[in-house]
Amino acid sequence: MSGIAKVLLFMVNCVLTNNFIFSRYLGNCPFLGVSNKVETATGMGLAVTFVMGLASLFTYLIYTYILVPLGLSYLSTIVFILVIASLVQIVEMFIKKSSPSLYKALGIYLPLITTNCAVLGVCLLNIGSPITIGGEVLEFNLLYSVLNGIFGALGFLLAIVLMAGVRERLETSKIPDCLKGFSSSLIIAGLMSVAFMGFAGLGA
Amino acid sequence: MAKKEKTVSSVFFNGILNENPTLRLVLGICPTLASTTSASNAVGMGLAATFVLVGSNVVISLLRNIIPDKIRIPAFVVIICTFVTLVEMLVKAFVPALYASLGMFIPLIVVNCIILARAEAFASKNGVLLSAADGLGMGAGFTLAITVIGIVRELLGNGSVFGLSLFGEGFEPMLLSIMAPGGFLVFGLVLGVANYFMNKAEKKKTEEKGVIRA
Amino acid sequence: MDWIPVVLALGVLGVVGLIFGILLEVADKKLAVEVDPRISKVGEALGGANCGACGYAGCAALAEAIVSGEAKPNACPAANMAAISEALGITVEEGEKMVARVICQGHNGVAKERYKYDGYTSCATAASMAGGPKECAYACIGLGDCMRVCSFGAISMNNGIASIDPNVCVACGNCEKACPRSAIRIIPAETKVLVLCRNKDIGRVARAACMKACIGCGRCVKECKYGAIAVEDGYARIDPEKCTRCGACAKVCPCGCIIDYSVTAEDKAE
Amino acid sequence: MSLYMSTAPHVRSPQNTRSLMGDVLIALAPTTIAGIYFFGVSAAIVVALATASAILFEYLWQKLTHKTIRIGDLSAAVTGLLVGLNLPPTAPWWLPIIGSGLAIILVKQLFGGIGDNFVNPALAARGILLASWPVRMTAFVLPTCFSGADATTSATVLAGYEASYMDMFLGNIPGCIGEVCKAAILLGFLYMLVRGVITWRIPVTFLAVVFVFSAILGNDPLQAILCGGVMLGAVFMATDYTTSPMSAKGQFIYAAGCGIIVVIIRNFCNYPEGVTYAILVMNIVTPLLDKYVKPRLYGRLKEEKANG
Amino acid sequence: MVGVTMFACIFAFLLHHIPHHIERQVLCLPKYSFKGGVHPLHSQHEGKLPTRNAPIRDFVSDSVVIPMSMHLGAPSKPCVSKGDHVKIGQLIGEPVGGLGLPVHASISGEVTAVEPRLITGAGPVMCVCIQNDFADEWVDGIQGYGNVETVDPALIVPAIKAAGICGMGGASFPAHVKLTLPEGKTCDTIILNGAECETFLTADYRLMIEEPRRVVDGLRAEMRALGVKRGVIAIEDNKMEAIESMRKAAAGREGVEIAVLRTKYPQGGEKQLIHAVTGRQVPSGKLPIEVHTIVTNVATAAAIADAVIDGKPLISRITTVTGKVVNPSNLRVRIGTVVADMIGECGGYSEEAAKIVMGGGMTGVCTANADIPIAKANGGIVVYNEKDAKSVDEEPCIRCARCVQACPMGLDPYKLKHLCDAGNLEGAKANHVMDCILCGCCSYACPSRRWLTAAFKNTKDAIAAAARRK
Repeated sequence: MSGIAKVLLFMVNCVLTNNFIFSRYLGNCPFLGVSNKVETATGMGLAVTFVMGLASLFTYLIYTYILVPLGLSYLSTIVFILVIASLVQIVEMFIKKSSPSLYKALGIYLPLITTNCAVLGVCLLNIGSPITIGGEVLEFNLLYSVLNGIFGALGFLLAIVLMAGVRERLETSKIPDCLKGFSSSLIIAGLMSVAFMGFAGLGA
Repeated sequence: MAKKEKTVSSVFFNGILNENPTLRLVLGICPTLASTTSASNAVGMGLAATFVLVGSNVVISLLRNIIPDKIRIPAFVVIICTFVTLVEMLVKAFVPALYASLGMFIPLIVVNCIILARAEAFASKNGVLLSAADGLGMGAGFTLAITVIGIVRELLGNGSVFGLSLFGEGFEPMLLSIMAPGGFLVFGLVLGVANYFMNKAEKKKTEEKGVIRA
Repeated sequence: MDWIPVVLALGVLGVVGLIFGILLEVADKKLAVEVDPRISKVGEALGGANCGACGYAGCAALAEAIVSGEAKPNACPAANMAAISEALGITVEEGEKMVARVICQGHNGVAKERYKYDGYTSCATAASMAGGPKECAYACIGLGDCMRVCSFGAISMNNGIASIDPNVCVACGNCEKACPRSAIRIIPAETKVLVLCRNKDIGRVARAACMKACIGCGRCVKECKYGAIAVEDGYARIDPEKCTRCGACAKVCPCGCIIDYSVTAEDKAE
Repeated sequence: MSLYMSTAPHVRSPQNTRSLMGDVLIALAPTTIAGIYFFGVSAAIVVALATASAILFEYLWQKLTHKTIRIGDLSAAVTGLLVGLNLPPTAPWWLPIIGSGLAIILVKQLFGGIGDNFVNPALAARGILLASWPVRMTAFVLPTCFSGADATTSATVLAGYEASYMDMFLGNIPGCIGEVCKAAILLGFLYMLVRGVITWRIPVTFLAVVFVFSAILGNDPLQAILCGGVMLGAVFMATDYTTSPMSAKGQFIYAAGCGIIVVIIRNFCNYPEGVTYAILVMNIVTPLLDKYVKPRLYGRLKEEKANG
Repeated sequence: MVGVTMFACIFAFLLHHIPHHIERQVLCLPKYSFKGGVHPLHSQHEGKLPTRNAPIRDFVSDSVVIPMSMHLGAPSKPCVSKGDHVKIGQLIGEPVGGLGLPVHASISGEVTAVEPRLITGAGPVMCVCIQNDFADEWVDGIQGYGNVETVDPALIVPAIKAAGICGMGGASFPAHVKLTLPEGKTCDTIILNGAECETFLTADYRLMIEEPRRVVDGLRAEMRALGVKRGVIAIEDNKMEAIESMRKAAAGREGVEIAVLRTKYPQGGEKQLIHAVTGRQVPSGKLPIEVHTIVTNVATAAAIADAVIDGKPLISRITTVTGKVVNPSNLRVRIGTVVADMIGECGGYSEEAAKIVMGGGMTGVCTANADIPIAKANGGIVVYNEKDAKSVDEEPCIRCARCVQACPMGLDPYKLKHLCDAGNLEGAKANHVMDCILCGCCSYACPSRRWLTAAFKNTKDAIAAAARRK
């Protein structure tokens, strides 16, 4: 299989099959919390995409070139969380300075990303066990780590925007009182997850 | 409303009932979903999280007057992370089966909102004993809630509870329950049932109040 | 014991911590945005129904306005005043407790029906059609426009007219605005004796339209020892300043349109 | 004289919810009869159980939650019948009951009842059943046609069973009760078109896209639309009012999306058939289509066009 | 195989999306139409069968009640008092304000009352009641210009104004205001609306068959007043007799043409008519003059012809009385004739009346009793029995999209309904509720019997009221 085909399959796999929300259980807090309006959901999704791409890059580099040579891989969690927290801060600062309009759109979501377990999750996945793509076992390298971050986040974006669409639509529905809020959102997520099961095996 | 005196037991039971982190505050959704494929996994995750909660609450409570206000969040994260790494090593060494099934969700306890939320909302403002009680209560509440969800999922998806088969050979388990969508659905339904009873209790309370007022 | 890994670990953590510490410190200095912590505290103390009665776009907007001094601290009738006082560090006078009252008793069967309204459930629509479904042009139409705008669930429809639970009502005034007949008034909760009719027609016409209409007979005026009642525009009005809530007028009203809330069940709970 | 007064219009279309659902039931009748003809009494039992339990669940829920009883609008019957038609004839008795329960309670009533479900109840139920009891849900048999012969287990056409186009069209192939007889489904489609229950847009676009896209990927395009549940899905499930887009443009996009996903799942994913999942996924996209793909407003043409 | 299918798909898609004017030229479809719409009572010939062959019959009642507010704009001021004797055509109400219109006595006799009365609106309206002396005396000084082709164009609009003519199709907009071009606007087409797409009504149909010359004269008067070269009389294709009659009458008249429209409701809606005939769309919130077009009703044109040729004010109109009456008819009645009298003239009720609608089934307004008068814009009276009158309770929306497909304005009625019910004026405005023409198509099509149109009217009124307050 050619390299490009493999990369493409990997991307599709990240977005649809191994979707962070629907099959990996990562990033559920913002997924359920910031999904009541399509516009805010899009903003959150884009902010997450940006941070996850960067976080994947930096944590992979730090892990491979600092922690592993020094035999300190058990420090990965603590170092990663520091990297992510600071990255979020720095990104916030950078965007604020370079593009105020973008900051207005994304800024309020950035602090929330620190506790988005999808970000830490993708960093941990990148140093974890290899995955199967197109029938071949694939070790994570720098490229795949960054792609995993970006396309995993795009999968998150897809999920949260779809969720926001459904929730906006259900705003006027007569959901029983005890199910309003998180409860119905979880059931919606469950049914969406059922639908996404159809993509099982895509790209594997 | 008059401020009630906080006692160790009131703080402890507050975590289990009124402010149950999973069923009332709906925090820490990811570990709840990921670890409830079986009742024993849920208990394992609950205990691990409780350990981190108590540990971090105690340390943060001790250090609450030393940590500068501005960098308190990063400081809390580092403290929590230390305990998480400790738990990770312990689980890996002593319960490798649990480590295998929970995988990266043990390191992900770091970003479990419950822990940071309690550090921020309680431990940084209260004494060591109360903070420990709060951590224990919250941890117990979390453990209880996810164990319930775990039991439901395991029962439906495997016909067993804590690995004990309940229904015998003829039972055909509903596999979906222990798959990804099942987590969302069962959690959602359990949450709905909990809300139903809580709403009912609250209504009763206000009605009683009304009677007293009359 | 091999000390090297421990030193290494501490070293790496220390260096990483230091780097990020410095970075964060710089970021903090350069990008200091003061967010007033009082805003969220005030926000929590407000009603939280986003009813919009204060004139601001939701509770969050009002909280900001209160903290900036743009709005009065007691602008929200549903707020916990004590909590706002605490947050702002001042004593906020709790405004006089107001309540919305339906000035009509024209239940089904009491008020005469002009026609059978059979369309869209909306008082405004019904009111625009041939003078409304009840003969009395001042009557509550009873199709629930007020109920639908109430963010607090204080209003229910009871046998053809609205009924407002004074214990739940926060007097936001949304119902008053929604009523096409102006049959809802926001009045002080302390005003207990009320003439529940605004029919300006002469007695004969009013009586024909509704059994509980004020016919302007003036018996209450004579009965009142304090001179608090006068008949103007065809119906009796009670001056709350002079009224002593003795309830004598309510007893003599031939049409039963004066109500003394201090003896009715719903307010007794207070 | 006391007259009624209401707001305009004073003329209402003869179609109401009950008549529309009744028409769908009539349109489903040939399919149901064909299914029972091919698979015998067991199929009849499955379909009857599913329909009856759906109506019962709806009634019980509305009774217990003190809501208006709406089983009279027949929507529960349609849902139940579709659940039944989407099961294999060998399904044990509890499968249709659980399926109808999930469809009515979990998917429909928990979100507020008719009109408020965001995915098709019958399909969501089938999706859940398929994931939960994969073996039961794919235990297909060859048609017996009341011949008295024992049912022979067989794979479906998509999983390798060889059949002629005519057999596929008439339904003489293994599969779910309702999906085998394409002739009956088309008859139902025709009936619904004539009665104005649905428009042609979704079914025709759906099938056309499956046909074309399969051909592009080198599959037999005719077989692609004649085998599996594509036809049943396109005519009866994708056209579900509540979960399909409102505007004509949105409906074209929705149906095309369904078709593409079906072919992708068939060719590249683990499942041999993907109609259920394809329609479910597009159901989820529908709110966004409704939000962003709207009919063109009158009076908002470009200036030059308006004047020309 | 693949090719054939693809071709079929593309063809079907094109067929659906071809702009209508190309459709007309390329596919040689002769009939003009618009997007959306419904076919109410299609199986019953739009409910027009009982009266479509009933010739116009004159009816003069014993008394009339003439409301001072029969037009859009401020009510006129009564200028007679109780006990006065009036003659036909005598001014009894003086115009007030820019959109004001004069009101004339429609019969001769004694004024029995000048008092406010409840009609169909929210509050009472000042009415002048006259008892007929059957002398049929016209007021002095009625003098017309004789011929619409020779009259000085500058005199036409003042004559229309003096005759008190307002739009007689239902909107009751003062005709002279419509025929006065605003500063900087031009007009190249005048469309006469003879579509009569509304259910039950046949008044315009009979007018076009029996008195086509008045209609064409009125159109010519309008065209000459504004110097417009093109006048189009637009008629639906289920009214072949009217089309033939109008063709004959229009033969040889300068610039007058007949356009055949597809039978569909609301083909006679002003905006839909303009789009169907000219392919132009009136921009949102603007008047038809923005696209150089003026639309008037055929009945209005006939009244204009009377005013210009004979100098007669508007004192009578043709009204269809149908539904549950013994003898459904098209009556030429004096303005102010009471509904009960008209129903009596048609033989009374054939079943117990449960609802009386002024106007047609889709847009008419209900009356609380039969004692209210016919106004200038009332084209019909429909009597319903209990079975047809009673509405069904609203059911939940099943999102069947019928309202979206039916809406001739391209709105999302299902969504607007939610917003309107919740009282969300801002949201409704953002979803273009102000573009709604209240045609009733969505409510007609809704299988859940939801009150869509009523909710939109309510919201439009509320938004307009809020704008006025500001």
